[in-house]
Amino acid sequence: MSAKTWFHQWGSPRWFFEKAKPVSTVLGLLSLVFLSLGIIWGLAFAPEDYQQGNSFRIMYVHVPSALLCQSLYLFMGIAGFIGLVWRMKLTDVAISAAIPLGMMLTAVALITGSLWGRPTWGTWWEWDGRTVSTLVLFFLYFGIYALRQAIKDSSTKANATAIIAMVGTLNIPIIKYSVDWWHTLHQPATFTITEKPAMPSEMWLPFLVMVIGFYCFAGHNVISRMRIEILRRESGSAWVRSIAMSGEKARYVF
Amino acid sequence: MSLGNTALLDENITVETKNLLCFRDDRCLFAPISEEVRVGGSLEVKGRNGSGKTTLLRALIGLHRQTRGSFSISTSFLYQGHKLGLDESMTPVENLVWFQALNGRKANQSSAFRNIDFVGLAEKADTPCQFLSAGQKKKVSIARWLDSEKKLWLLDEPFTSLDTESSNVLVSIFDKHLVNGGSIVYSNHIDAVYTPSSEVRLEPVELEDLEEC
Amino acid sequence: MSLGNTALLDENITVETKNLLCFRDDRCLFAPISEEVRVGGSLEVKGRNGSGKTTLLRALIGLHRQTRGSFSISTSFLYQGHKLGLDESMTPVENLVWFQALNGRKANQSSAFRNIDFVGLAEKADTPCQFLSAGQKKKVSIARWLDSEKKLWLLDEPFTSLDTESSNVLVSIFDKHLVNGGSIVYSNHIDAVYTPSSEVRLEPVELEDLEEC
Amino acid sequence: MLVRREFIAIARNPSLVINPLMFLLMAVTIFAITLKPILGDMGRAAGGLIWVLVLLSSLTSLDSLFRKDYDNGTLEQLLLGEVNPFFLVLMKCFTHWCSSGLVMVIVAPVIAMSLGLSQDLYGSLVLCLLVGTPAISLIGLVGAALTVALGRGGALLSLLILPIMFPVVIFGGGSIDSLVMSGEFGGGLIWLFATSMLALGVAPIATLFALRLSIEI
Amino acid sequence: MLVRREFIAIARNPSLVINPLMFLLMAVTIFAITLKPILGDMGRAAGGLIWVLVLLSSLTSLDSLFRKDYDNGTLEQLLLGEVNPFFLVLMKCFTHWCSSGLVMVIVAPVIAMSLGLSQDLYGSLVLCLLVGTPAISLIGLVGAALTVALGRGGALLSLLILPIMFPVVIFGGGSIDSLVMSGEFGGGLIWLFATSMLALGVAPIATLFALRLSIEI
Amino acid sequence: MNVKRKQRLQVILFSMTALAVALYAIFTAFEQNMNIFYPPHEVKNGLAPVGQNIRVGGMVLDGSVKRAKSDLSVSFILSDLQGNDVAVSYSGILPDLFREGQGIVAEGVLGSDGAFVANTVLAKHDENYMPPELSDLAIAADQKAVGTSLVDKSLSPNIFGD
Ligand code: HEM
Ligand SMILES: Nc1ncnc2c1ncn2[C@@H]1O[C@H](COP(=O)(O)OP(=O)(O)OP(=O)(O)O)[C@@H](O)[C@H]1O
Ligand SMILES: Nc1ncnc2c1ncn2[C@@H]1O[C@H](COP(=O)(O)OP(=O)(O)OP(=O)(O)O)[C@@H](O)[C@H]1O
Ligand SMILES: [Mg+2]
Ligand SMILES: [Mg+2]
Repeated sequence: MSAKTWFHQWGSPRWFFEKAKPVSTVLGLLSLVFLSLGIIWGLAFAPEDYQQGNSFRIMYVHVPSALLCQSLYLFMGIAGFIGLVWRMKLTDVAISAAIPLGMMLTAVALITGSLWGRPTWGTWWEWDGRTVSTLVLFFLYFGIYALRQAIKDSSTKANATAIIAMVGTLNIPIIKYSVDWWHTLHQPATFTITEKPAMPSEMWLPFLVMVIGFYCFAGHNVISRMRIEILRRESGSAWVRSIAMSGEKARYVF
Repeated sequence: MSLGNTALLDENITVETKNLLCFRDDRCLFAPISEEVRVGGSLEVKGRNGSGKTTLLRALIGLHRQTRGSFSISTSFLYQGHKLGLDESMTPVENLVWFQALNGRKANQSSAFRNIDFVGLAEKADTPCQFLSAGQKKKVSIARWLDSEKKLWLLDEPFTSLDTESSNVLVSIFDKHLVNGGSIVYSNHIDAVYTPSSEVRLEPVELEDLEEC
Repeated sequence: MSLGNTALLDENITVETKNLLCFRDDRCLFAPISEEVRVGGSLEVKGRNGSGKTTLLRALIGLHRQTRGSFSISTSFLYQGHKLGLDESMTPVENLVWFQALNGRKANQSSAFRNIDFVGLAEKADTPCQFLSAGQKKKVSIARWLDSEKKLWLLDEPFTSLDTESSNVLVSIFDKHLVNGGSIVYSNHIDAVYTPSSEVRLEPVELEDLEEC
Repeated sequence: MLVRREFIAIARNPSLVINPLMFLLMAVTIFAITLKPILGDMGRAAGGLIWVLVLLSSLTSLDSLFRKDYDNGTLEQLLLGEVNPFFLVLMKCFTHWCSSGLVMVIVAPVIAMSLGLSQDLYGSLVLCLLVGTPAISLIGLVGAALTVALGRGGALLSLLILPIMFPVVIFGGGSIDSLVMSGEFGGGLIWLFATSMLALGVAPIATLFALRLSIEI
Repeated sequence: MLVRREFIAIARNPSLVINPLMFLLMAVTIFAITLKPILGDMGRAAGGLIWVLVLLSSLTSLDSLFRKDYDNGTLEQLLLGEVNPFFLVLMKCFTHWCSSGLVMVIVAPVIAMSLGLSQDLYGSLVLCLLVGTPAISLIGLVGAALTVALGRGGALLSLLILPIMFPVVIFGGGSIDSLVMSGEFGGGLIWLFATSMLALGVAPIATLFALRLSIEI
Repeated sequence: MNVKRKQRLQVILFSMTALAVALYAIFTAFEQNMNIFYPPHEVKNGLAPVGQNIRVGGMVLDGSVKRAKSDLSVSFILSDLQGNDVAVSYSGILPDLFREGQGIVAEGVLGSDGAFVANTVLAKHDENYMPPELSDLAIAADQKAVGTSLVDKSLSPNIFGD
């Protein structure tokens, strides 16, 4: 297959709808395995922290959701860029699937962070660099969400979202830097790609499992909701109608 | 400047559509349109309210993208929609001068005044547009076309709210533009106000017909 | 409700003007108007763009005060100017219901829908007005008059931007209103779209004539 | 019906309330993050901040309040209708207040919390806002009507109107401030109330006058 | 000529400039009154305050920036004209900046005085504002263009752009702060400049896109 | 056709120039130190401004915490465990995690005598996690490194998230 035709496939919702089904299933199963393994391991078997005791276990939810909500925004920005430049319908479907999940995960990061902040920092909320940039991320998500609510026409909606998501994505590193400049309370990175984590393996292994589980879950969630969205948008087209007629709706969708 | 999704072969054709369809919210507005407008020709777009005249004109200049079929425009054009595009706080002369500047010409007060005089608004030339009557505002927008170098005019209901005398002035403006090698596509409801060289009626389309095209 | 600067003697007369003059910036717009409209009668106001039709209508309902001469209105009235007075973010039905409430009637969704259906907009009844075409918006404003209890209608260019079919619907609406004991004063540019029981042409007035009155 | 219409609009479209709410939260965040490192305990800044935000959120919507109705001809219909236009003006004022003052009243506890205000003060804070914010909407309405009516001249007149808001904002800020300091309003609250009532007596009539002017031009 | 039109428009509708200006002055007064007693010398707070106020006051005029042009059809003509619409967007941005950023630059010394900033800093303060405020107008333009066709109030607009404007306020406030503390900008000024340039590179294109979107609805 | 292309070229040139300038500015900016955060050795060496609100971060030196009997005042020594100490006094409620050997950030004013009067004390968990039984060993072995890492990392912001 030439590069061009390969690229063109992505313009076809139907192609995606069919090809993505097994991917979504596999991701779903993987996330189930990883998440349950990680939760049990992290909550029951990983040792306590020498300072924080059990409260550090919040990390197993807090950090993956904080990582993921940023990744999802980045994902939206990239999808928006592709959508604007190559005028692809699929990218907006992807964005529309990513927004609620991203917003929810940002909220989870904020809430678990502030739950964690109570025992460690002695306060629910602190105007710290990382907390503020997460809060701003939440505002960014909400802005896009509100914009989409306000627009009726679907192609306008797609383009408007893409524009603001792109501008927002460019801004994220600057937001992070600007707040870090002023406020540093949140701990520095425990996990970096270049160095070995500053925590023993009994602690970080379950954590790694959780992170992978979260990413698999996000992949599964985004893809399956994309597929449903495709069905909704293409409901007038022949191929969707034929699925609806065939009486095999369930098999196709799930 | 050229617009559209196909190239034109014949130099004399300024607008051409082939089986053009326009959609709004996935609804096809009218049966396929295949028309061509030649240099010196005019096309009247007719149809009921909501039949898609405005949409068609906007599709031709690229302001409405949900189309199927092919169309192309080969020259520079001027578009005047339902909204007149006048700044109400500025006078007619100021509006004209601004329009000249916008279209890359040197601002020229005296030609602006001449055009305003031509449509019969000389005495209102320095009154802010918000103090003009409905028809007078329309005339200001007409005055803007007069010394335009654009070859193709796309006008949405140019005759509404004009009185009979002004309609006749507009007809003479049309004729002059066509004689000078221009062409015009315009929508219209009022009968017998102008005789175009061709006309097209936008007819609603049934769902079954839609499947074919 | 009654308006104007003299009382009316004859019960059957709904609008009466005697040597009415309207001024804008101390300039007299038209030669004195002396007309009367009776129950069941209609008056068409004609005249060039800027001759003062809109001003005359607004003077009659007290929205333009620089007048000379006398005029009076003896019944409740409804006015529709160039601007339609629709809330673009609301649907036609919502606009109608709002208009009902504004005029002291009970909100009635079903009659609102019926009126919208009558002017042929049933399928757009729940689309926000900003997504309607120019003529469709006009039709929404027409639908608002339908179940109004106002006896006298003062309409500024009701026929502009309507297609032929809709114009005919409007004509039938006019006729029905007149038969029901209403009366109508309206301005118009388009020839032969409706035959009023009387008409008046606003003629520009010379400076010398102005001195007299 | 006319008032209900406004509420139906809000119910059907919750973003009408949620968006201003989020906006306020965001403004507070910006404020907190810029001033926190300097002020340390920000409770004292609360009074000023809250009233500046009220002022801002009412100014942003003020300009378009009558402009849209004027441009599309709704204003004519409003003033020619059967319903007493005076009440329509009151209603307009009420809806404007709902989208600025009321939203602020709702967010005030959150703001207070994030600025570290003590919890017992929330009630008084809300009371203070409830009493004072109507004056801002009322006075603002006059300015908006004048600008619509008189164009350029109106803008200059609203230059005169805006300073009339001054006392409100200052009493308002002052009373929250003394609330934070001493737990009591001092005389601020009664002054706020007096201003609101004064505005209620004068502003709607003035607005009505200005609106009639605007459609008679 | 095209630029002149914008200034004619401002001259004929001075409320475009007056409202933000009045807002600024009122806001400063209220802050001065409520914060003065606590801080004594408010110099430290000046940086944050000035930037928060610039941001908020430019919001007041942003909503109506394209609204009028959109409603009366001028926007269509602008985008269809011969002049590169990109430059028209830049021009719009310039006039918006003139009516918010520039006004702020002019008023800044007055504000600085009332907040008790030392006089030698005025020059640097003005420089800092000159470098940073364009970013606010540029980013604001994107939001204004995106929301012009939606007929929603200013809340949606602010919701969209405030989080994006965050860094400007922080860098801006920070650099005035370090100016007050140490008489030097630290890296703040260069960061402000970088943000403005980044905005200049991205925002006009985004605005142009958004405007086209708006008239294609 | 030509017009459109020319316009597009203008747009791209303009924006690219702006972006290039922005990039250059960002690289320049990275060279500047803009923190109001000072590690103990800078305070010690007189690099931190006197009489202004700054932050000092470090470890609470073991055995240095002295609490007043009557009120909430407390004083302790903030150190980078490399011989640079700052005496801190504070009055107020300390965070739960405040303990000797813990990393904290204190916000306040440096007096001309070199004493730091804090108005806020924030406990700062460092990036090291370990089970309790390991911690005794690790602290003994690693305390030096831990102290410096805390200080250094908070000094060098990393825009791409750490
Ligand atoms: C509301 C408060 C909080 C918010 C919004 C928040 C936000 C975040 C974010 C956005 C990240 C991801 C950073 C990245 O990009 O890698 C993160 C990571 C992390 N957070 Fe929080 N946080 C909060 C409170 C806390 C607290 C109280 C603790 C415990 C002391 C904590 C411990 C961590 C840890 C261990 C990581 C992983 C660091 C890494 O290796 O990257 N967080 N947090
Ligand atoms: N608000 C105003 N202020 C001052 N003069 C005005 C105003 N509106 C209209 N005029 C002037 O008054 C005259 C009459 O205007 P009017 O709107 O009554 O005309 P009209 O007969 O309705 O015209 P049209 O057919 O164009 O609607 C015109 O010369 C116009 O320029
Ligand atoms: N912005 C819009 N969004 C969605 N639908 C629209 C929009 N504008 C118009 N429509 C719908 O598209 C159809 C065609 O509208 P259009 O404005 O092209 O009609 P038209 O022929 O110009 O009518 P008129 O004679 O009334 O001007 C109408 O049914 C209308 O309701
Ligand atoms: Mg039309
Ligand atoms: Mg008229």
